Amino acid sequence: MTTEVHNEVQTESHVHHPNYVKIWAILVALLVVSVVGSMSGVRVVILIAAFGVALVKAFLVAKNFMHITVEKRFIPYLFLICLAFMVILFAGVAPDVMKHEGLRWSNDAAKHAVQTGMQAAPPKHE
Amino acid sequence: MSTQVQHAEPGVFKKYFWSTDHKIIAMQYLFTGMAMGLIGGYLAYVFRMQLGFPNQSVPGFGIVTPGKYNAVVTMHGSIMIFWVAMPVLIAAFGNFLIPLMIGCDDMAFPRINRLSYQVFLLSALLLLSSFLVKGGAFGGAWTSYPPLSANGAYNLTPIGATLWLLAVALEFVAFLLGGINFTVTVMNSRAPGMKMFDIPFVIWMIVLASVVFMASVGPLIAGAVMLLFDQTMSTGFYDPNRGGDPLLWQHLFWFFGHPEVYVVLLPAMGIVAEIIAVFARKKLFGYKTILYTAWSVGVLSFVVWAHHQFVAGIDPRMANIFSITTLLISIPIAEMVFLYIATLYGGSIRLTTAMLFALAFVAEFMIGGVTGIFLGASGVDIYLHDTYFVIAHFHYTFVPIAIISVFAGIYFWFPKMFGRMMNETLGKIHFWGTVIPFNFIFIPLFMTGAAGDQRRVYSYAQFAEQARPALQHLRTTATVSLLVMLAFQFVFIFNFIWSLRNGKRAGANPWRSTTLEWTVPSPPPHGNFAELPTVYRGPYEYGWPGRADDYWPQDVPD
Amino acid sequence: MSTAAAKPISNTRSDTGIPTAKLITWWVIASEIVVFGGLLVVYIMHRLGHPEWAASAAHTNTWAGAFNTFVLLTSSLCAVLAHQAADAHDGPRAAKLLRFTALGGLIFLVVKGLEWTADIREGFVLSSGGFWSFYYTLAGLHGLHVLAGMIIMLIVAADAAKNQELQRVECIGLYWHFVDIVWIFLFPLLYIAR
Amino acid sequence: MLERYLTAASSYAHSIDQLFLLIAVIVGFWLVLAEAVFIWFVFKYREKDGRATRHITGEEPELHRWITIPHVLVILCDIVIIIPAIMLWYNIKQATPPIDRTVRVIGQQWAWSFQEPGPDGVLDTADDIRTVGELHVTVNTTYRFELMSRDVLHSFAVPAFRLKQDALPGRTITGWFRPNRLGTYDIQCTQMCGIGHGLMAGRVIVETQQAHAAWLMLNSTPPGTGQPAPSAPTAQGATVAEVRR
Repeated sequence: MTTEVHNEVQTESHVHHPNYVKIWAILVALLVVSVVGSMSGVRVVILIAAFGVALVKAFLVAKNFMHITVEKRFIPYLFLICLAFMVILFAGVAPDVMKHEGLRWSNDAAKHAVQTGMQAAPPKHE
Repeated sequence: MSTQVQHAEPGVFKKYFWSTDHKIIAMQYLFTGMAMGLIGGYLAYVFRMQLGFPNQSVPGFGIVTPGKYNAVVTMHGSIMIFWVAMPVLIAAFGNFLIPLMIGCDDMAFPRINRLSYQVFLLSALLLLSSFLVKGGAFGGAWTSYPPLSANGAYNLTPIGATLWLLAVALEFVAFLLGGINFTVTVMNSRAPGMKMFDIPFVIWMIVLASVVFMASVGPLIAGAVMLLFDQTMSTGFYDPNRGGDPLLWQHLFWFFGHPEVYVVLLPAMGIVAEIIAVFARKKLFGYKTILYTAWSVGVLSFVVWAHHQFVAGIDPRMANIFSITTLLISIPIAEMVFLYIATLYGGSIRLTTAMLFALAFVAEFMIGGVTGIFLGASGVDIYLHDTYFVIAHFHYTFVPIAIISVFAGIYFWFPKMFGRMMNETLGKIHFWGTVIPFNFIFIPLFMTGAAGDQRRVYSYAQFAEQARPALQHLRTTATVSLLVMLAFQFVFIFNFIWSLRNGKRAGANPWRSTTLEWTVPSPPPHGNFAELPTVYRGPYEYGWPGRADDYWPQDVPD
Repeated sequence: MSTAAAKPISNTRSDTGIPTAKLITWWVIASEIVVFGGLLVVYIMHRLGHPEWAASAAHTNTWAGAFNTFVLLTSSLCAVLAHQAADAHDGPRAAKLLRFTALGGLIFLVVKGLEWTADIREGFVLSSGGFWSFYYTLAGLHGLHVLAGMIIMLIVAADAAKNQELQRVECIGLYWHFVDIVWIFLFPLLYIAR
Repeated sequence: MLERYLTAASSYAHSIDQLFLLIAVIVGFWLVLAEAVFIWFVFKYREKDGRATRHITGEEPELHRWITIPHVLVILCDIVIIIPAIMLWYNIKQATPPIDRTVRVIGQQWAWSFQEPGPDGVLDTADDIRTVGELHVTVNTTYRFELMSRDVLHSFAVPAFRLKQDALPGRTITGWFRPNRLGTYDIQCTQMCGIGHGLMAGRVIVETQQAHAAWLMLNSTPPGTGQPAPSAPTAQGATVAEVRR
């Protein structure tokens, strides 16, 4: 029974392989794009080059190397739910930790750190 | 038990300590958990004595200094949650019941299962060792808030704090291994014919708990690494003067810590459901509805965490959101309890010891549930936060969960585990001797809490309002009740050991129950089933009209 | 864990249609998502709250990071090719490719080691400020996963060479791709954004 | 209801007690009802020979009604509770009434120290009055407090005022209270702060205008005297002051 299941699943999940080498080439090209983009001084370009490209790369790996799209539906959903919880965590924590001031409180120490830090070395791309 | 067996000759060692059999591993978890439970009870005895009879030498401990008091309360909390509730409710019952109830021979990954227990045992030993190190055990409360926990100069127990953190982290690893194993086993290894809604409720709950644990603990594992670096490598993750933020730990801790409450609640609910169904001879009232409410509890538990932090310095506007979600979660829980009560309707209730404990769980948990509303309502929580009202509230949930439901489960499955019945008379004595004093411990604490007694204080001599004799009488009452309750636990221990040898022999199915674990001999042989069963119907088919028996086992064809 | 002991029947069943080994791999990855996710969430909110960290971030060696990304992407390719070979029941080839993958991991760790030595020479250690604490913690946690992946991969390869436990080739591959994806996000977060 | 256990001595203490009472009534009703039905069932359906059990799935509409109706009622009760709860929270922790006077409250291991603006009513001036463990306030005066910590987490709690707010190192958290009853009341620390946690007590003395004025006159000395004794570890002690610069 077991072996049947194995074969059945595995064949079912790899009816036609994507050309892995081609995918790899695209990934490397994207890597180059992100590095080059980061060299350009423009903030927007850097952010897109950094994170936009990262998202695309992650998707390509997940789709073509992990075959997550041909896997049983609940696996990708499981991962999306985990990510959703991380978003909830961010939403709940950021108002206290990311911000340094709020209603009736102010994080003097953090403000102080930012202030002195910026004076010490003003970052290039700010 | 396992720890003693280690020293025996290799044969026994291999059988009882190195085994990959889920039943042996379940026993290892059960006995380790019970041993830790005794330690936790002893710690409770120590600090209750100090509170009831301040500054007198406690028999079996000595004078309770402020530092020792902090260590004792911290360890009591940590042990009872992480080393009693989790291993017994999830790991012990999960390991024992899952393969038997879903009709397969073992866990899907027996060696991972064994590893999980060994990591857990290591974590327990690590925690206990912290009592012996220089400076003593960690005393910064089971929540371990930095900067107190991060800086030895503040907590004065530098080694203890690090040992505590390592022990907790290892414990998380153990339950990740175990929980994932449980989940995979139930998803993949069920008996042919056992569909989603034919799975016994307790199995559902253990799996749901494992998943909730798995999804909530991650950020805290990361946070624990950060705290470890703060302690040992002088980083400043939680140090406000070095760009860190103490509030961050509180958020990470409670993002796990609140789901954790439901991680232990749900298996307890499951155990109680099984027992009520069997002894009321009734199908669970609205099996699917209970399941849906349990799922919604699991999901909602991820969006309520900051109600532990209303006055902790979070932005007050956030408190409103978490206050609403907190009262939302009361709805599915309330519905679950209603459904349990409704299950009794039209039944034929046999009040065995197991059933008494199961019913006591429902009755007592309701009190714990409703008192939670006071604390979820942000306005009132301003006053009640960190008072004994909170302590009484969560003990009215945790004692039913970790003590009462566990006793119910042990009395119920003891025949299956060891092939003999426990003594019912002693059982009933133990029941009344546990449940009545329990209420007399915590009802007085609701009152002292309402009077403003703050938590984690070794003596109220400094506080004129708290030093009133009236309140001291209440504290003494609670302490005396605790002594009574602890005394009656020896009845259980005696009953347990006595029944192992002299209990009435139990047949395969002494309770005339329907689920699969009762179709195998007691105790089940290695490999459980002579031939693996096939499932034809849901788990709670009692009182079918026009059948000779009032129960219809899952594996019997029509 | 690779000793081929008699497996329980529960291990060979597959009610979901996913082989047990693959299913547990998915669950492990899910649990890792929340570990790394939690740490990344925390890092991101600090980074947004502390613009001054950009100055420290400017010191990180983008080229080393980029090269390591390239190495991991390539090793991921080897891993997926190994999986392909395993599907074709070509154990030895799968084992060879897995060992290449592990080699990629080794190169990754060596580069990281050199990079860290340079950082530490410059005086940037774990405790020299918020950014560096996160830099070493994030990369270190990821590095541990790379190391663990390599070890398991070599064990799996040893079995695969004997055409045993071929289903494990895909599982360790999935894990490796996940570690790769984590790095795909760490690279811009630690090396590019400044 | 709470007054029975502890005097209420601030403007919002009474409304907290009222909300407590409201919740007690609502959940008390549900608790009694549920327990009553529960015990009644256990008694009524106890095992009797000759009475077989009934096969009920719980999906039957006429039975499931008995779950859905209380279910809806619970939702209503939750709403009835949550609205006043949030309104109360808003009034205490978000809205700020006109402030008459500002004091600074500083927690450290293991003492509360206070900075009173002195006769000129302005903080950080020469005539500030620094006290340890004793806060003097005037009755029927709205106080704004600035809460800080020198080392670890503390929690500034005055049970009689129904006031509680954690103090975090590196942060300044503000709040308000309006004492409306003369007397001396406890100040607690309700956040675990080390071995001295149980000793970290203080007093708030609510006194009349005249008494307070007299106290001001008596104690308004140039700063330096009456400084809170720094407690180990002092290393962090400086930072709060430093951050304030």
